[in-house]
Amino acid sequence: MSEANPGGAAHPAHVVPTRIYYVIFGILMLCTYLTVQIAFFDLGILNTVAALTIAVLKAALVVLFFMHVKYSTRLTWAVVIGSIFWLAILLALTLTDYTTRAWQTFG
Amino acid sequence: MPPLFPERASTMAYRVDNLYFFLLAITAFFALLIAGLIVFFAVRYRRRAPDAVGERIHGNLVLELAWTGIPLVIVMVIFVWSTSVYFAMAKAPDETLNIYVVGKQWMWKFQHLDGQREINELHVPVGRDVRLITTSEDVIHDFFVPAFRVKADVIPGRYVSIWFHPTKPGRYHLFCAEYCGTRHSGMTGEIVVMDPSEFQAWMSGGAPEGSLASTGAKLFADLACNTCHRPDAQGRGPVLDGLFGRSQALQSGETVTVDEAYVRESILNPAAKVVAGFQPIMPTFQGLVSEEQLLALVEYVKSLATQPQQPPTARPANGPAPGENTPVKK
Amino acid sequence: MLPDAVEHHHPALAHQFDSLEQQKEAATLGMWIFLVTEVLFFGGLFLTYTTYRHLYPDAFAAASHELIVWAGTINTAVLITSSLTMALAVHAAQTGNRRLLVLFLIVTMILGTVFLGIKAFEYYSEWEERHVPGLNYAFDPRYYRHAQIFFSLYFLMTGLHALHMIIGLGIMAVMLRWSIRGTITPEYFTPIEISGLYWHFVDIVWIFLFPLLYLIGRHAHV
Amino acid sequence: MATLLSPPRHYLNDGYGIKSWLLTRDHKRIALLYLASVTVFFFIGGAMAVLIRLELATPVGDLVSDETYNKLFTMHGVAMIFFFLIPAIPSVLGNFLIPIMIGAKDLAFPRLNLLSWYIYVVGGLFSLYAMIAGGVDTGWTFYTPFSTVSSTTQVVPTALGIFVVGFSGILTGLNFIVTIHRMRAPGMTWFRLPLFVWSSYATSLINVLGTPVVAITILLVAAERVLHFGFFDPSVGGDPVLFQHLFWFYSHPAVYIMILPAMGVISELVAAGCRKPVFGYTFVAFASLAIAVLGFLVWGHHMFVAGESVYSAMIFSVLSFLVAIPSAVKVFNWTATMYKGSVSWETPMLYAYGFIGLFTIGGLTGLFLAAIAVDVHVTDTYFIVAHFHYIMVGGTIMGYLGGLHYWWPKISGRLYHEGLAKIAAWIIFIGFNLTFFPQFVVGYLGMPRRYHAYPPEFQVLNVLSSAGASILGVGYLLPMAYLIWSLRYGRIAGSNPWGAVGLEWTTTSPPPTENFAQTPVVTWDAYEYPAPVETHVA
Repeated sequence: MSEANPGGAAHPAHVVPTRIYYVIFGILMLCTYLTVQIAFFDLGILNTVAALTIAVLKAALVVLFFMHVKYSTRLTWAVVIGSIFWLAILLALTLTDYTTRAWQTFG
Repeated sequence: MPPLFPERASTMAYRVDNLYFFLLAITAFFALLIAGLIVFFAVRYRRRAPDAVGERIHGNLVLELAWTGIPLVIVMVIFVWSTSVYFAMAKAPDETLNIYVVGKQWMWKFQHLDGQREINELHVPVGRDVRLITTSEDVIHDFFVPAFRVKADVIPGRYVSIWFHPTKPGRYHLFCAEYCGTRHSGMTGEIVVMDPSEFQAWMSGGAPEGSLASTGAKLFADLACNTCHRPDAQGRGPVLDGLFGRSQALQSGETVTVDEAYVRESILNPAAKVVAGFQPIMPTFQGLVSEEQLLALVEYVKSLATQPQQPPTARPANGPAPGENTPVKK
Repeated sequence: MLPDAVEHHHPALAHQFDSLEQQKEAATLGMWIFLVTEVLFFGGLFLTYTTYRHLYPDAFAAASHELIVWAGTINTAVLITSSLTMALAVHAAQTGNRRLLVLFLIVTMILGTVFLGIKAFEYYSEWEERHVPGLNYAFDPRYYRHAQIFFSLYFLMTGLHALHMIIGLGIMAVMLRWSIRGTITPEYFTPIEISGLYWHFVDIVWIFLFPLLYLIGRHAHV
Repeated sequence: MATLLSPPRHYLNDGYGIKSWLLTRDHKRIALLYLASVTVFFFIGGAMAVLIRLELATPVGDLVSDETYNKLFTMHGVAMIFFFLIPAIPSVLGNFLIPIMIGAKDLAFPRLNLLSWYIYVVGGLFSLYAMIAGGVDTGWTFYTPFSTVSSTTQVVPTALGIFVVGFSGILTGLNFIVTIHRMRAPGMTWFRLPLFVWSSYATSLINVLGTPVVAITILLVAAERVLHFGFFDPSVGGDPVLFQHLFWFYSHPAVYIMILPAMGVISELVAAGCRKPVFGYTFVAFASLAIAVLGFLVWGHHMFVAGESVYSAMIFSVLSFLVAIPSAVKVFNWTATMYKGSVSWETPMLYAYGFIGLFTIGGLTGLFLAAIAVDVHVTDTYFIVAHFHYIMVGGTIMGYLGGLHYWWPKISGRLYHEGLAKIAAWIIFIGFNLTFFPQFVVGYLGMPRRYHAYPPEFQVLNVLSSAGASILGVGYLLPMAYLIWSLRYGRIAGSNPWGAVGLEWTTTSPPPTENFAQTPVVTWDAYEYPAPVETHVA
């Protein structure tokens, strides 16, 4: 945003109707209940997958609606996606070491 | 005149050095090219008038693509070459002379299978593949023999194996290359590479208390391991005879190959990988056995693997296992 | 927005900015970048958790079984509600409804305090059950040492999260004072929005902490 | 120059007394505060380096005990890396120049800027306390389980010092990113930004994304020493290699935090030295960003021998080769800029040409370390010490000194003595090469790092290196001398002594507190020589 527009009609900060907040709140509470119930069934690896998917969904809702990222500038999107990407680098590349440590070498 | 290049005393040394010379050539070429161009341009286009201005050249796409593409190709060539050499380094050959190494704050302890123990000095025969199974008693050390171009961190709580094939008899420096405390620079030693005949003579000097596996057998009895691990499968623990090297199904459904690391982990942390069909009732021996004793037990379990199947004979509950276990080279 | 003349020497406009709009976007971008550092700060702990859970799954399941799951669930609900009230506070600030703004800020702070209360209760009960490494740690001998890593991680992660919650409450107190004093107006509500971003971030960290710490051992037949 | 009725009002005489400095919010004054504190730590680290080189002149450890030697190289590492190399160029030159270069009155958050200096000072005090109270002997890498279980020295105070100074870097990075995004003058589009601003932006990205991870890692080390949690203690089941993953995730990008600002300075110096646009401006700009991003994917090459799995090592090796490409692109573009330029031999440009040559050697020896087979032999030897000193001393410090000389007229309004400066530059160049080139040779011979005593056959190369170190030490004292001398006796500098293009050369030297009489409107491209006439404000 190179041209600072002093005093001009700044683009109005988006006012989110409160109805949306309550809907999101409802979904989040539902997800919490869901993730706790699922945890009591023995689904093996699926338990972790389910818990993480629900957590990611809840986090996404909070970021998009409560933190207004849905109505924000592309720069804010870039910052959010950037932080997720860098966290993924840290986790993924380190796990390449731990998951392949048991593999036998060849050649 | 001081030496300017390290000795080459192992098969790997030649392959590493060839790659090193190739990299040296590339570095020399580009360094001289850039330095030469800078000096030439600085002299040829030196500023002659105080307000002289350079020609307005913004860039050239072809040049940019060239000096992105060419370095990319060069580095990929280096990558493929170095990874192939590395894979040869990483994979120990199957038939090796095994020696156990324990790094301890500021000394190296070596343990031959026939019972000889050495400190800060290791005798090995020339012309044979030697595999060192290393661990540390305290902090991270690093087993580094420049002449063999071999280096590996010695990590507490884990077995790391290093292998080399000495090609030239002589005495070579051994350094600890990972900072490990006050006398880190004193934690050095020597690898003595001898002719096979001399090596046999030196080995037959022998150790008083017999082979490592026999020490392990005594320890196996002293710690009453045999009350649960019995050869006749009536014990509460799995049968250890013929177990080493095989893949074993676990309680949690995975399978694991029984190697030195698995035996060590099952002694120190029995509940981690329980064998299928057995209860995790074995107590931990963490802190009760030293690293050397662990090596002896691991070697004993290995020696059981090549033991002909024992006919089930009634034995007093905690008597020593029958017969002397002669160590057989794996 | 304000006419040009008034805007230029609006009390809240810092000298280095040309307009309130530019100042608001700078402050928001600054907070988002700070949240990136927080994501990576907690990221180091999540990596430690992931690695050790990969290495010692059974010990982690056994240790997680000892945590009080209903306390964790209620805390999650409490934090999500506080996120709602925080969002409503930002909405109230935008629409200039000062009474509602003050009300929602107070409710948010109360919910935050309730969260810390439940957390304190949990810590006390874990201390009673002797699960605190370094103090009075004792556990089933089969997983004694690896469970110690789980409990250390549990106390470190939830402790760091609680510390961020306490800082959040401090920020909310300042926001409450500014709201009552009237510095927050529909033209200048950036501080409230930024505090909201921070609060929602602390809620998101808990959204991941809860399943990863509390729910991995529930069905276990250990 | 018009006769001056009253001395011109500028940021230096815009308030006197301790309070006007210690409570200033002017980015230029904060830059000078940083300049003073960063120089203090440079000479602390430098003194330890001289002691280390003196000790290593003899194979037997006879100057200091091994305990003291271990503390010397640890504190040399900590002081130089965390308190000089990482903050130096961004906090001194970046703080001073970025607002002026983009036409802003100040950084986005001036109070945060002053806070980050105070955080730096607090971090520094922690580390100084640790040095005085007995020192720390874990190496600047704090490898576990030595740092958490075995070491009995001041690990926790040093760890807290590094934890605190990390936040100074984070806040400065945050400030720069927001300023460059939100406060550019009208007409200053992204592709009209000076390349120093691009590289400072990339550095700030790394600062913001990497430093938090080392903060939590250092916190874990301190927590483990105090509370015995057992994260990295093998007897409890912890994995020491996990510490190395967490540590190097930050510490490799940290080496790009150290070199990228110097690259930005060199782009400015080469452009001004040759008075022509930098060859391939967009490629050099995006190379900075590429280094910042790729820099985060390569940390595993520090752990090839540390028990990392073979396949993970292979992945990190190929990524480490890729990260070399953007640096190569930058070097080729700098060299190409000199073609058909009006190449000046003034001191800052000498530092720039020295930088390009030495950085090429430093960068190419990095390829030896990315190649796993050669790295197995050379890691943890003096080959590595030589490699990173070629980048840190041959690169970052050369760039820092070049930048300091180039912008000194703008910072102080005075010109330094050109002859003395040239001599100092040559002494530093020669001393540097004599110190660190022999270390490549003794490194491949197998002399390990951090050794207090070494086999006699390495002595000749070590004596050469120690001789070089004494020349380098003298070389570094000279600039401090004649720069301070120039404050009093140097000739008055005009607003554009080098005839360069850039917003900082359009305002007076030293600039007024609000940088420009009125916010400039930028209509010209980045390095459009000859400098547009109207910018020559007398």
